[in-house]
Amino acid sequence: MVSLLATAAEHGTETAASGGGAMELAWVIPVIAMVSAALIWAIGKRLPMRGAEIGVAAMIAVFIGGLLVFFDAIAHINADAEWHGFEKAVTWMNFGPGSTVELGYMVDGLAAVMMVIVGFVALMVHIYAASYMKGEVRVTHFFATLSLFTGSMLTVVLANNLLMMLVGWEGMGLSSYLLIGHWWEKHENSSAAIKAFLTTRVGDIGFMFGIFVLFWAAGSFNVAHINELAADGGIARGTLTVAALLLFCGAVGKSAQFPLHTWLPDAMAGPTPVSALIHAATMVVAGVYLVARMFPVFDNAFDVALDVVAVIGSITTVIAALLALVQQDLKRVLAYSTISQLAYMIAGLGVGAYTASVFHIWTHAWFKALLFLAAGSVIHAVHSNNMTDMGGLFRKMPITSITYIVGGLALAAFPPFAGFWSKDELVVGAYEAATAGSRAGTLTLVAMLLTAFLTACYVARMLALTFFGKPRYDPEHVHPHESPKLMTYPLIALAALAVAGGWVGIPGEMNQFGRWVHYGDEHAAFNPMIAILSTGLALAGFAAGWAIFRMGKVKIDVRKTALAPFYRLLLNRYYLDDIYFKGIVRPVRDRLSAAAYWINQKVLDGAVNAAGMVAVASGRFAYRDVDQGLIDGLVNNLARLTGRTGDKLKFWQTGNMQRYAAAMFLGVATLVGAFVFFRI
Amino acid sequence: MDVNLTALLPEIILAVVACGVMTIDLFLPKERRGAAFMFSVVGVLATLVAVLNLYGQNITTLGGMFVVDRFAVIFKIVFCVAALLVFAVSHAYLKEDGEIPHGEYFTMMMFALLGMLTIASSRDLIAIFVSIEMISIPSFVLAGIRKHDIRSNEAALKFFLFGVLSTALMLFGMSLFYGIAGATNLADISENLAGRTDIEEVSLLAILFLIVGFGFKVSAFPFQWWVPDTYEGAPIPVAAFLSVASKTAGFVGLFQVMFLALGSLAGTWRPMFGIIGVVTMTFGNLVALQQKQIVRLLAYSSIAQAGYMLVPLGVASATNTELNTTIVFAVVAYLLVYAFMETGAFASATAFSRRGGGYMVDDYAGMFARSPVLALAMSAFLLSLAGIFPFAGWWAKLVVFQALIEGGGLWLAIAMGINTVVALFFYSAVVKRMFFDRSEVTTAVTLPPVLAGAIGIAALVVVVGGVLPDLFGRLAQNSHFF
Amino acid sequence: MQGLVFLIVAAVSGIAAVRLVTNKNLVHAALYLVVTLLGMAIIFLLLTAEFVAWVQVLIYVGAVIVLLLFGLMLTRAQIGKTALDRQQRWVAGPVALVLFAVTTPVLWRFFDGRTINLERQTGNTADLGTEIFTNFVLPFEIASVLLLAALVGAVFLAKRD
Amino acid sequence: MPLNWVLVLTTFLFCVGVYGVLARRNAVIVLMSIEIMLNAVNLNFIAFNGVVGGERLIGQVFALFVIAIAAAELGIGLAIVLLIYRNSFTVSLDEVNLLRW
Amino acid sequence: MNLVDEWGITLAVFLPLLGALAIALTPKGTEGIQKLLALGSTGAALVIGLMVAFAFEHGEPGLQFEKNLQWIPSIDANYHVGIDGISLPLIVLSLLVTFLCIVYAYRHIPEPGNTKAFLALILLLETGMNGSFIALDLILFFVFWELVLVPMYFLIGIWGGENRQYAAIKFFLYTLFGSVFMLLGFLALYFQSDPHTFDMVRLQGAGVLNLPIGLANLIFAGLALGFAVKVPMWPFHTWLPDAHTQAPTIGSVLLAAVMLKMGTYGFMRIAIPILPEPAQVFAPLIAILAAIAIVYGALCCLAQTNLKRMIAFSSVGHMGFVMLGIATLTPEGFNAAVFGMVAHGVVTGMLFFLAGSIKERYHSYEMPELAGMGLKIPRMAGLLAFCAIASLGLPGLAGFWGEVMALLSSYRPLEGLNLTVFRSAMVVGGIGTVLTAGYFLWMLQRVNMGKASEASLKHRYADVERLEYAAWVPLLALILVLGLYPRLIMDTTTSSVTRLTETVAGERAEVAQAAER
Repeated sequence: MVSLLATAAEHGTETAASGGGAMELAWVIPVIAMVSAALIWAIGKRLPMRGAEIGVAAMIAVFIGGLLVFFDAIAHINADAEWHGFEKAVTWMNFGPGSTVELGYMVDGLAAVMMVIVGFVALMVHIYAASYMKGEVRVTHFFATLSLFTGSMLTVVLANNLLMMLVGWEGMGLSSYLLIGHWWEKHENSSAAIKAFLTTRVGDIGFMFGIFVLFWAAGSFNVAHINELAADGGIARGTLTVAALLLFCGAVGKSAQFPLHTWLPDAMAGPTPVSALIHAATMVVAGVYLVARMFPVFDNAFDVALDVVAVIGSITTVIAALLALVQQDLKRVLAYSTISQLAYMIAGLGVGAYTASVFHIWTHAWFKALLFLAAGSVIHAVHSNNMTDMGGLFRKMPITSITYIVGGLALAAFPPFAGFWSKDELVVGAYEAATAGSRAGTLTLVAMLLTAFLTACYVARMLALTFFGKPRYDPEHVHPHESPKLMTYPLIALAALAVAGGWVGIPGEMNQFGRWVHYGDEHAAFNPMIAILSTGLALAGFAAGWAIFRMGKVKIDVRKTALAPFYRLLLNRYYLDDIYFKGIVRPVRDRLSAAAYWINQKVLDGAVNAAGMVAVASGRFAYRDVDQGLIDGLVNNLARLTGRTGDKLKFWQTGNMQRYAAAMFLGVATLVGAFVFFRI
Repeated sequence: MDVNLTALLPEIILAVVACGVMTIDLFLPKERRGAAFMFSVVGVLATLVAVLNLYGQNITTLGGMFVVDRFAVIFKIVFCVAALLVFAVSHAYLKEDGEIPHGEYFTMMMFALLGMLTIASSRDLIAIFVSIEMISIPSFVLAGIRKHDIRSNEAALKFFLFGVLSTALMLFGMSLFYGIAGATNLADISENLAGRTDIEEVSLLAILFLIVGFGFKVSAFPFQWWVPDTYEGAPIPVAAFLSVASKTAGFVGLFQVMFLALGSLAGTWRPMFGIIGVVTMTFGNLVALQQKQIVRLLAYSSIAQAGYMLVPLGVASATNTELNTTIVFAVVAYLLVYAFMETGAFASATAFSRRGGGYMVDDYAGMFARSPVLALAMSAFLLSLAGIFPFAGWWAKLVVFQALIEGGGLWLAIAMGINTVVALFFYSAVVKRMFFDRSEVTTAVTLPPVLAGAIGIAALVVVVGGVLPDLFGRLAQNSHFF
Repeated sequence: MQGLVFLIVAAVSGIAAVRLVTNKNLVHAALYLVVTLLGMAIIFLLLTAEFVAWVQVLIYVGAVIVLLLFGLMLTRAQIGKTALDRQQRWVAGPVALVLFAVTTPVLWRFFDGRTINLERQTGNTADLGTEIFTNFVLPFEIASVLLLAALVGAVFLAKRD
Repeated sequence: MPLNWVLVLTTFLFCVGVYGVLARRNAVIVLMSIEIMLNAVNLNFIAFNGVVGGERLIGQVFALFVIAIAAAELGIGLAIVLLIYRNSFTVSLDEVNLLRW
Repeated sequence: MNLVDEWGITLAVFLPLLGALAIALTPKGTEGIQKLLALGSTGAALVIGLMVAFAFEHGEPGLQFEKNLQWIPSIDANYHVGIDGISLPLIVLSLLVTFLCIVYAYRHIPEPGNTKAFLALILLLETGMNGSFIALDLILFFVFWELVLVPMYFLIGIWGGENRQYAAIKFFLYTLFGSVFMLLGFLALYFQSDPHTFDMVRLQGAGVLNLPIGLANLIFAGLALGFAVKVPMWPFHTWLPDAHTQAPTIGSVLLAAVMLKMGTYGFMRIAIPILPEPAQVFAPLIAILAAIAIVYGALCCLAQTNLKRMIAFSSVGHMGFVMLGIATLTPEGFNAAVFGMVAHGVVTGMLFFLAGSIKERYHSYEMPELAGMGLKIPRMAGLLAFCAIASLGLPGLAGFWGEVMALLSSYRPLEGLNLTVFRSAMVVGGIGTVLTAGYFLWMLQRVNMGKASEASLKHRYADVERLEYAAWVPLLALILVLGLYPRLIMDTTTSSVTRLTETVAGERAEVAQAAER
């Protein structure tokens, strides 16, 4: 594999700005990951830690490499603001006159940032998993797939053309399928894996068609070339709109946006490190990265493109937040929270807050990975995912609890923590779009503020139910204890970042992030009024949540089942009623989230399952009725018909001579009739 | 009146040998009857040699009555070779059967052969009529040669009655043409008929009567009723002789009359042969699907094959001699290949019907395990009849298709295509039984040397002809006689 | 005058033929055949084909009829009446009628107004002889071998061994 | 004498012969009917000879050959009929239908 | 050396025939020698094939290694052979797959034994297949086309499954029915061509064939019918599932890997270059049928419980992509078709090998009975998963490029072709890929990951043996290499394919592509 790239490299085409230093070797990083995957598959089984060592070593190399590339890129950015990335490619193949596919990589601010995120989180997860997965079945297979995943993610991040990005994209899909279905002995796990793969695959089809439209419009798959053409009007705006919407399908599929979001909660069936790496920090973010990478296409299309992005983002963020409120399973809460935060970023892009949403990717990666890993250690201790079996763990697992609380506060966007800075900028972006008069902007602003409140609320609920209050697990079987050092160190590191990660983007003079990643003008100015408003909402939400779940005695499940038909009625009004905030009363709010969850399970999730059922049913119809019945039946009947006519004709041979002679004359008579008729 | 004896040499030799064998047979003691076979083989070989040295010459004697040209010589060769193969098959059959007298059997065969040699060269209605009778009468005797077997008698009676009736009808046709054209020499007839417009209606009627005679000989529909019963009743070598030699003679006669004499009336008889051809092949194939007895199956398949050979006549044209040449080339090529594959098939059927084998198609089950060589030969002939590549049949069918397409008979070609597919079904059914089914009977069927030789030669010709069809191609190349 | 004679003889032989075919008594049928054949001979004479007429009388009436009678005798056909089969008639009748109805008008239209010229000066047999042995030697030779074959065949089939 | 009269007669005799072959069950009668058909053909030849033959007597030669061959056929026919009679004691064509389908 | 240039491809085609004859002559008892002979002849043919592949100048679009001898002068059909970018990959595929089948056959002779006949028939089959890829004369092509039928008929009929005879005869009659119309087409071409010729190259010359459009369409329809039955295109496909389920393992591998390609190759070598205008008239229809085939094949797979029958229906789907590529009549489309053919050959060939080996162990193809294979024979299950994923078109493996290129090219077919038809076909094809992913993953779930049925629990099954590895490793490697380094095939095919488009659309295509670029 390496030799292939080496031979290809020497007659590669040098394009774009000059490179040098670490960036030159950026392509080595995904190769390391892929090679490590191969190595683990080959010899992993015989190693003491069953292949984990190779994985961790590779991840260390990847992270360091990522950092080097990052610093080199930053150096270039600092050198001249107008530097827009270094690119190197070699022709992978040409499949027609003038249509070539390149095998190349491109590094710019955005890519550098992503390299750091992926590198660091992957390293943390690998270390964490090394101990988490000890004693599990098929560990070698697990680590190999994990490395494969990291390789694919890095390919997507570094790809300089859309087709190579698609290759990485589907590579990620495959590894997520394998990882989710790691414990495939249980049927639900393998079904969840298939559901994840198929739902993302539906999105991928849209992405593929988007690539085709752009390829035929721009004549090549190269991202830089396409963005350039899009920017200076080389491609018609109509085509750009169609292409943008199609690309957005891919994003919706991969980043689990409404309506293709149903697979992410089920994907929690996989081991927690997988959820942490794939379903928090890296893969699900790929959709946002795609939109960011191809932003000129979105920007120069008709406004409807970005409006759709914004609207979808807003809807998803609200629904996901509501659903997170009502979950029993700790990991599902985090899953819905991830969907909600991703929707934040998508909505941010929709209203043009480019730097803010990329900055939110940055911060979200740290605290969400932290939350998942921490949740993993909690579950590992309590041997159950449900919060009903937890409670009062603060004293038992101090490090995990503290880091978890730090992550939670970051998620809820309280000031000093990372979450506050990025979410605040997003709200500012939305506010500016709203003030600029775009209807989607106002909707996004409203959704963001509501979600800020709801997020804080479910964070509070989560913390209350897990770490405080009476312990609800039965003591003989379960005696929670702090996780081993290999699991807690990553938690601490990530907690540090959850706190300090945001500072790199503090508005004002210290702001580096703006310079690293920007589209068009520098950075939205700090708006104190928005900051206060969002923090206030967060505080209110946290207080409400704490009040309800920590103090009051809440029986969550009873109401839901009894009043199901009423909820359905409520639901319909729910959609019609566009006064969103009016009269939020605790019972009403409970019922709304329950209804939302019910919709999600029956309508949306049901839809996906129904699609499966419909496919199988039509398959049976196509096979049994059309294929066997109609076409094959026709063929067999034809054969039987000839057989039967043969049978009848046979009996004309009666054996009596005079009948023959008479038959001869009759035959001649009919033939004469035929001749006269066919006067050919 | 010049009489060029060298032209008549083959016929003379054959007549002398036939009479010789007949008389010697009287004096031979019972057990040394094999001699008749030896003498007749030598006789036919001598005739064949005489014919071969006529190859390439072009002689017309007896006032245009008797002509030796490429067309006649090729068919004389075919007749002699076919006769030799049938002799080889009959030798084994007679030794097995024991009841049939060798002398009469081979004499009658040679008399019939004489009729065929003369019809190939005769260019006169009377000569054709007499030659046809010369073929028919010994065949009636041959069909009924197993005197004590009522099935053979019945076969002979049916064959006789149908034969005589169709000859009478043909004669009526010939008399009408004599009335219309005023001559019996084919060249004169075509001369008189050329350009006459008033004869449209009556010539249609006369042609109809004529077709009855040739239709009977060639086993075309609706004149083929006698074929299945006669082939089943008569001894298998006689059936082979009828299906190969006398059918080819029928075609030769048909060709001479239709192309030489009634060339200008092509417009009228073209549709007749088109329709007769299609109906014949369809009838033959459809009924063959249901046959359980191998000889009856081969009988219906030979009817279908006759259909394939009749169809090209359906695209003949009065004016375009180049098209007619292709048509004659196509049918002559088909006849050449047909002679070998049909004789081979009957020979294999004879071989298998002896001890250990059986007449029914089901008896063929698992034959490959018992006598692989015979099974391979039989499947070679059957697949060749079906027109599958490695065997000569594919080229023969291709050439006929070619003639049809060139003549514009698209619908005829499609009908023939569909028939080929239907035919493949019953040919492969027999092959399937031989190869795929397993049967409890495991005694191998022994092959006497002479019969094995005949089957071997036929199989060799069929396979080599399939791979390098040009052997037949060059022979049939300039066989036209325009 | 020849026309008149022809009509009379034609009518007689026509009726005799019909009687032959529909007659229950086989021997009577054979005798009716004799009448038809003789009628034919007379018509040949009318058409100045004397040699063929004599051959007709000699071979047909002489040899063929005797042969047929022997055939009847040997196959012990009931001298009396034999039941004429019913169902066959309903097929044979229409076929014969249709054939006749189709052929005669066609021939009549085509050969309308043609007359047979009956004045023949030269001797018929002499011309016939030269004709056969100059132009039609080949059929003659084949016919001879044919008769030989038929003879041998018939004897072989019929002899009781 | 007009040719048409002769033609009417020959066609009539021919059709009677055909009727005889198809209708009568006894094989010998069938042979007789065939003889009639052949005679009709002979008459046809003779008549056409008179009309178109000119001085050549091709028609009559043909008639002669027909007569000769008809005799030969009759011989063979009777031999086969005797054979059938001797083996299955019947001459009626209906009963002779062992070979069928 | 000039031996390869002069007689290379002829040797590659007729060596197996010699092998078959040699085997036929060996005495009954000597299986060992027979296997060696088979291995030797196919091996030698493969080596010569590879030498030809290396000696082949990849950039050059025209015909190479041509040979033209007189064969049947009376109907002036002559032995005219040659290869170009399109036929080279197919021949090498055929040689490789047959060689691996012989290796596999060393210890996997199907049930009624009789190795002699079995090996001889396989070699005969190989001759027919290879011959049809190099033939440049219509009659020679027809002859090789038919030569393939007889051995396959016997392979299915004698060594097949339960109702093998029904499947064998159905296969034979179906293909023969198609080939009759194809033959009529050839003959019509022969007579309509100005100097009557069966030669494909001359028929493509300008001015040789000037037919009224009605007749040209009719001829194209005839040819298309013949090839469609072989591809198989929907609705002429019903013989494929039966033939596959009943055929012995090696039979279905050869049938899927190589024989299906004769149909599509026929389109690209004969129908389209000789009759360009009708090709453009029929292109939308072919695209629609291809789209139907993709979705229809996927749907039928969903309804299957028999593993091998499912793989058979998946072939219908994959060949749908190939036909969609051909229907676009663009260089990208043809490239997609050729790559798709080779990829399908390698992947589905492997799938049938696996199905065969699984049957040998579990004695059944029914998926419920195979459940829990992941635990019992993990390595086999791993390979099945690998090939299934390759087959559903995962990027980085062989299956991906063929499908993606076909869909890509159907977005922008040749100038003047109806855009809506092709773009809707593209969308339907996209949906097809999702369904394909669906049924393969459901299959893996039921087979690899299901709960082992008690019947299979009792038995101890050997995992993949060394011999099976020997037969399979080249194919597995090829799946990976083709996925990662598609230039292996693309370089050879691109130039010839561009030339094919030029003949189809005249110079217009080139100008249009360049202008729009």
